[in-house]
Amino acid sequence: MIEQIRNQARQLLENGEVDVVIGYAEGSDPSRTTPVFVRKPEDVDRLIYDARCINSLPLYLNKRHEYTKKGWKKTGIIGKGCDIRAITQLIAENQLRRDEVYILGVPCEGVVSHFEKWDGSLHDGNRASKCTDCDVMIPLDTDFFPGEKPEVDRSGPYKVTSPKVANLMGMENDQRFAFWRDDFDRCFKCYACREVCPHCSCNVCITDETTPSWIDPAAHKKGVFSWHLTRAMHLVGRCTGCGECTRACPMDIQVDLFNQRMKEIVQENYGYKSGYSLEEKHPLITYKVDDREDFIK
Amino acid sequence: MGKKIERHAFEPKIMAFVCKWCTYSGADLAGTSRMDYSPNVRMVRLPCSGRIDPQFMIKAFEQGADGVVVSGCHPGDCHYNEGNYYARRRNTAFRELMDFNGIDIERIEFSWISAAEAIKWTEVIDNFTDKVRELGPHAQYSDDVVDPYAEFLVQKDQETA
Amino acid sequence: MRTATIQKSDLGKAIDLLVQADLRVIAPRLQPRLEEDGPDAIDVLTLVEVKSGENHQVGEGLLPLNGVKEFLFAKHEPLFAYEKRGKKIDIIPVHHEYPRTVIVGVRPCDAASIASLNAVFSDANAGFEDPFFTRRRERTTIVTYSCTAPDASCFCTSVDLAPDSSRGSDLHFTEIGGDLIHVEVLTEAGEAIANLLESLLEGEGDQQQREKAGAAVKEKLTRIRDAAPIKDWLDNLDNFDDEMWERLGEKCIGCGSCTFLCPTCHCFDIVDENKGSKGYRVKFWDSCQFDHFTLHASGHNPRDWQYKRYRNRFNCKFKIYPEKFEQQGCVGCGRCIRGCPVNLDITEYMAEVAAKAAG
Amino acid sequence: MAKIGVFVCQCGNNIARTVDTAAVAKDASEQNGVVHVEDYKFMCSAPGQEMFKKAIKEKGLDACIVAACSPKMHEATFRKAAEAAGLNPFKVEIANIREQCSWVHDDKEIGTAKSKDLTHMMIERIKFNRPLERYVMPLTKRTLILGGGIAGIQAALDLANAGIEVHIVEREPSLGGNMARLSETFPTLDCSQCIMTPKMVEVLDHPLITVHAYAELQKLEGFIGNFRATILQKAKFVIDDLCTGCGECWEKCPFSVESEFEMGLVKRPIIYIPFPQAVPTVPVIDKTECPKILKDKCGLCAQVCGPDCIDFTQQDEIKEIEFGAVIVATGFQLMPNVYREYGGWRPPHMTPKKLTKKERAALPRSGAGRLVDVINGLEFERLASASGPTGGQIRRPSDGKIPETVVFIACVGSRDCNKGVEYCSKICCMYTAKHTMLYQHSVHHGKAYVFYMDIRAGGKGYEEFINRAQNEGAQYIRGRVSRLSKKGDKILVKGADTLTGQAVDVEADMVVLATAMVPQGDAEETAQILGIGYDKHGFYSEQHPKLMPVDSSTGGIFLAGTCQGVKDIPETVAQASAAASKVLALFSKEELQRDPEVAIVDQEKCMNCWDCVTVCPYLAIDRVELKDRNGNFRKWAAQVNPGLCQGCGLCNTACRSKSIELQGYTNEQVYAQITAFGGEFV
Repeated sequence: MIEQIRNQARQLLENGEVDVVIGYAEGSDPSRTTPVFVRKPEDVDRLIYDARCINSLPLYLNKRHEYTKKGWKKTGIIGKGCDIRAITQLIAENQLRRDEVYILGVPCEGVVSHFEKWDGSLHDGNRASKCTDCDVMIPLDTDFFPGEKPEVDRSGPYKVTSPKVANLMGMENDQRFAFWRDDFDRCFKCYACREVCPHCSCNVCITDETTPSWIDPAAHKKGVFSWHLTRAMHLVGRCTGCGECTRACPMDIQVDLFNQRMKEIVQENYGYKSGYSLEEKHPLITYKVDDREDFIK
Repeated sequence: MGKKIERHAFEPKIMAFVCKWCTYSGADLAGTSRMDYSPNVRMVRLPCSGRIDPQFMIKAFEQGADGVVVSGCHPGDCHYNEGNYYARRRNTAFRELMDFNGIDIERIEFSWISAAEAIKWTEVIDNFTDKVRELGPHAQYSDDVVDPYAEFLVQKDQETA
Repeated sequence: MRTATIQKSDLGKAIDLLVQADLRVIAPRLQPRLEEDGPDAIDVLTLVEVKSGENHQVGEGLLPLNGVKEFLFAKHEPLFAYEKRGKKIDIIPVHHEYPRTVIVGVRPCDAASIASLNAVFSDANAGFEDPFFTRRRERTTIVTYSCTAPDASCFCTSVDLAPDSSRGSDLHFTEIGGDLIHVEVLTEAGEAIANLLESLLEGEGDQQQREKAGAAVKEKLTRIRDAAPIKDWLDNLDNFDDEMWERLGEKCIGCGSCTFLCPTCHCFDIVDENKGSKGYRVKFWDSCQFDHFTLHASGHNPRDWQYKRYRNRFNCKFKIYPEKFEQQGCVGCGRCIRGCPVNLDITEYMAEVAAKAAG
Repeated sequence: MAKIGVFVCQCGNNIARTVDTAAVAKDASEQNGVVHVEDYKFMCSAPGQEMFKKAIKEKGLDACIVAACSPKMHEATFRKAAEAAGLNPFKVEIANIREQCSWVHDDKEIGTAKSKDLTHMMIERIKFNRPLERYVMPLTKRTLILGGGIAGIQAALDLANAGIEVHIVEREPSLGGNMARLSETFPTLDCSQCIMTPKMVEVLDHPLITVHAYAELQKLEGFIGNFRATILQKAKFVIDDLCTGCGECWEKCPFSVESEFEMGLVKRPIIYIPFPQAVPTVPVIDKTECPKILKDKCGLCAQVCGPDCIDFTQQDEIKEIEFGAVIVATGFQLMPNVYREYGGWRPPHMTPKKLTKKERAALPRSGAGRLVDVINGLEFERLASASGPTGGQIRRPSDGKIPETVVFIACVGSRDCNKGVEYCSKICCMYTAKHTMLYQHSVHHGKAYVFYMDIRAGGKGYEEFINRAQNEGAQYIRGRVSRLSKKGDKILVKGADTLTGQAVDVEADMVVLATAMVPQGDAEETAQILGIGYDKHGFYSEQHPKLMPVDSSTGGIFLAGTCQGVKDIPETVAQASAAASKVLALFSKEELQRDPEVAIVDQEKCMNCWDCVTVCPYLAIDRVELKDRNGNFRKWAAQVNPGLCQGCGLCNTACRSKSIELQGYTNEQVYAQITAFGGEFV
């Protein structure tokens, strides 16, 4: 499979159809992989693909990041199904044009949840929970796909696959608050969760604003809570569930649980799944007259 | 003019974000009709419930509010046609988010109050104040980490003493 | 000063003794992942305040996520409060507490980092003293615990340290086989702690055995780089625009994890948290990896690309630090390697520079 | 440093009774930035306002808080006073300590504490109030009216008589619209043509009205006061200025096609005027049918034309005209295709011809049959009209026989969730009653049956009219018709009388359906050209159902007549006049002043996700390209058109990067207000 991808990438680079191919390469130690920018046809052999390829590469297509400054006209990118959903969402949010990107889709069998858990193979103990009920293992929108692309039924609802979400919802309010308080105690506001997110595309993040400072910049309790609530709120209906925020968190706070819960809410109330359509607008900027209002007096 | 308001040991601080066309006018009508309601509420007048940003509510809680009221025109009555529909969606999401965070969503009250519903306004405020009074102070933001600000106030008192 | 031994099984009792002596005891705590939380959850090892020696994890695991940095150089620190009334502005000092603290189970790299921080915040040579840091440092005792099982990301030997270095420690524990721990008292503060533990200490430690144990662990390190030629290479200004900076650094996403995790990174920002006419001025951690770190008011940014920001970090560790403080800025703990979401590896830079320096 | 003045009003005893105003003023004077306080009995009185102005001038205040009654009462008063004293009016805020404090609380301690707090919040807020200037925009005092039916005509005459230049765009060759088709109108039975024609002529002769007949609106750009319309003038192949309307050409034209105006009941020539009273009386050539244009054969009309005004080389013409306001009066149609549901078939012509194979195939299948004599209301109007195909004699379409029995069916397609539309078509009860009368006036021995669901006759003289119809012999049967079928040369109407619970069969010579009124077939496309909202049926949405019934969702575009919802003629005329008066109000100033409390964009921060564009109910946000100094594309950004923005702030909330701000309610202002909250609660 990877040979076909490499050949296609080589061809694209030789034809000058793309300026660069973003993919995965072996990392600095055997359990890790690293994003790689392949610019020369002879370098395509560095490209690899296996269950260690966790990173969500569309991050590099986000305008906030620097690819546009490099003058790349067209970027080839190797994408797992979930990453391609992120690309779709980026295009839908006008952060990218479809003709600026050449998508090399890969058939995916799931990835490990953390590099540390890689023991040579992928199994239930280390497969990321986002992969357990994935309907885009055969990706949706690709320009190249090795082999035949089978038809997949993607009409099903979004399911929250992290057991932690259900576990938290089963708790009392206070316990849930205590859980988050303990986790957030560790937060030192490095904003890795923001930087690693393919959908955080603001030129100036709300938390970097000083007038007014909606989010206190210091890492005290108020500052941390309001940051995480705001981040989750800004991603309602937009998050495509790569889980990178949790993986990137240097203090191992599971911030993507918020996003998963919100995806569940959005699916339940508005039937919306992000990253499947270029046209559909996310649920906070649309409405139906008969939306849920059971909580309103 | 009515009852003498009974004061309790704990009086909740309630912040209200309201639309100027419906709820604010409804509250004005309560005044013109000399209705009596709980004095614990402070209002921020906004053009539309659709202008109410979740950020406002987060900040209000940080600022020591024990409860937050969000209110606008009834569906279909929005001065801007659709602002309250967006408000409804945004608040659905925000409440669920707060709930998942373990923050007590009983402390956020969302209501539709028209410019004619002065009685409803007084009822919403009175009932909500009672509810929050029963829930007690919103301590989730300051229970274990000392609020440096509160600390400084204490110190100031000592200085003056 | 003096040496002794202690039984490993007595560490819990040791912590209890310290707690009983009204000390704030910071020790590693492991929060193991729960099976029912699914495969995404992972074990979390952090340094936290403990109230008893029960189920202690001193000497267990490798490195806690947080270094000792945050106990000396707080994540956020209110400097003072203010209130504007009429035309007057009142400045009100904020009350800080500086409890006597002992941090137990610190790894040698973290302990060494304190020396680096000290150089910035309280070294007389620097001409400036951070009162918060200095007072905390004075009241904090570091009890180091030598490493037994370094992992693939550890590279302390490449920066003149070792799994059993004592730099920055007050009291040093090293496992010397069996249930026995070699105790080395290094400072007076360490002596004070040792006195508290007197009932658990026995005889004199065997220095040879300790060195042997240390050397054995050193063997296990796999990531070995040559840091010696780096400074000279960096001093050559031509290399400032070397192609390797962009090649290696272009994948960096500027998340700042490395700087926040780094036990020696010490940059901070100061803002006024303004609430109406009152508020307080607060100091908190910042990172050179953020684009607005060097953003000028004019809109110009001298470090306009992410790779330049990482170049700064590398220069800070291996050029600026040695120049200013005559010590290495990196302690080889490997946190930045483990924590990097895109596998940007500082040792790759080290290797590349060494290779370039060698021609 | 701000120089804020705080003016606490006692409102006689209204505020002072439960609020210690002196304490509030003293507390305010200690606040940061406050340099002047007043505590006065009646701030809104003339001396109070003088005091206010004097303080602004003498103390050089740059912002003022008036702690008094609701801003709804006196915000405008104090802002005006501030303006007179040289202070920007948007640097004045009201702290509402009467309606929301003194009047609702009894306890003086509580009232005072709350008033202090409300005043604090405003003091902090006003530090971030920016001085705003009203937007002044040019105003083109010319109105575009879309549609030349009764609504368009009425609005045009009202405006033109008030001295406003008007352009009417009508897509048919003549003005008149649907009303020109009607025979007589309820409830007075006056002749529609007789009241319509003089108005049409008046429009044509009015020096301030330009009629673009046989033209369509292609594009509308711009915003209130400054629209730019692109009008497509379809080629008439007849030179307007030369034509005398003598009629030689259309009388000589050897070809004919179905007449649209006559609902296909008769044919018309290919060079034609839609109906004899057409205004303007200039014929047009139907280029889709004319053999001269299609195949260069014939050309007879050009030969007979005296003034030589036929020009076969004429091309469609594009006109660009600027307008300040638009009135949309595009009218309605009757629900098409409803015949089929009732087994009817629309005849191509009065006299049935032999059907082609194709036409036969298009017929409804068995049972329903070819019920030529099932017609709709407008067709009946033509049959009853003195100027119609039968000269006012009611004859059925199939064989021209005078029908002895006519069944009228009400609610065809309306109030029908399954096959039609949910709403009540409102005018059908009345026109069906009128039809029974017209029929019985024409055919004295004829029998009229009406199948109805309910009679809805809410209007002046309407109920009386229904009674009159019933008294004149129309038999009303409450019930639905289940089936129409052919029986000999008659139509068997199977229905039910739900009042007696019996089945009713009527053998009718003709059936008239009271078909529902629906929007024009292209109503939605028109709405998109105009940029206005419409409901699920295609009726244009008014800005507010109660308070702004003639404003569309877009500023400067007004609605008149049935394009907005079902209406009868008086209502249509009333709305047309209302729309005209709205335009007059808009045009009463020399230039357009817009409230500055609109959104503005920080274009550098904007990350062009266009969420604001999606949520804006007024289409007030444009996507613009930013260029660098050399004119090269730099980035996209949103831009608010202050002419369209109504200041709702939805964009503000939708914007994650907070790069769009509603002036007057900025994030800074609200933030200051929130952070000032939290004083002592007694």
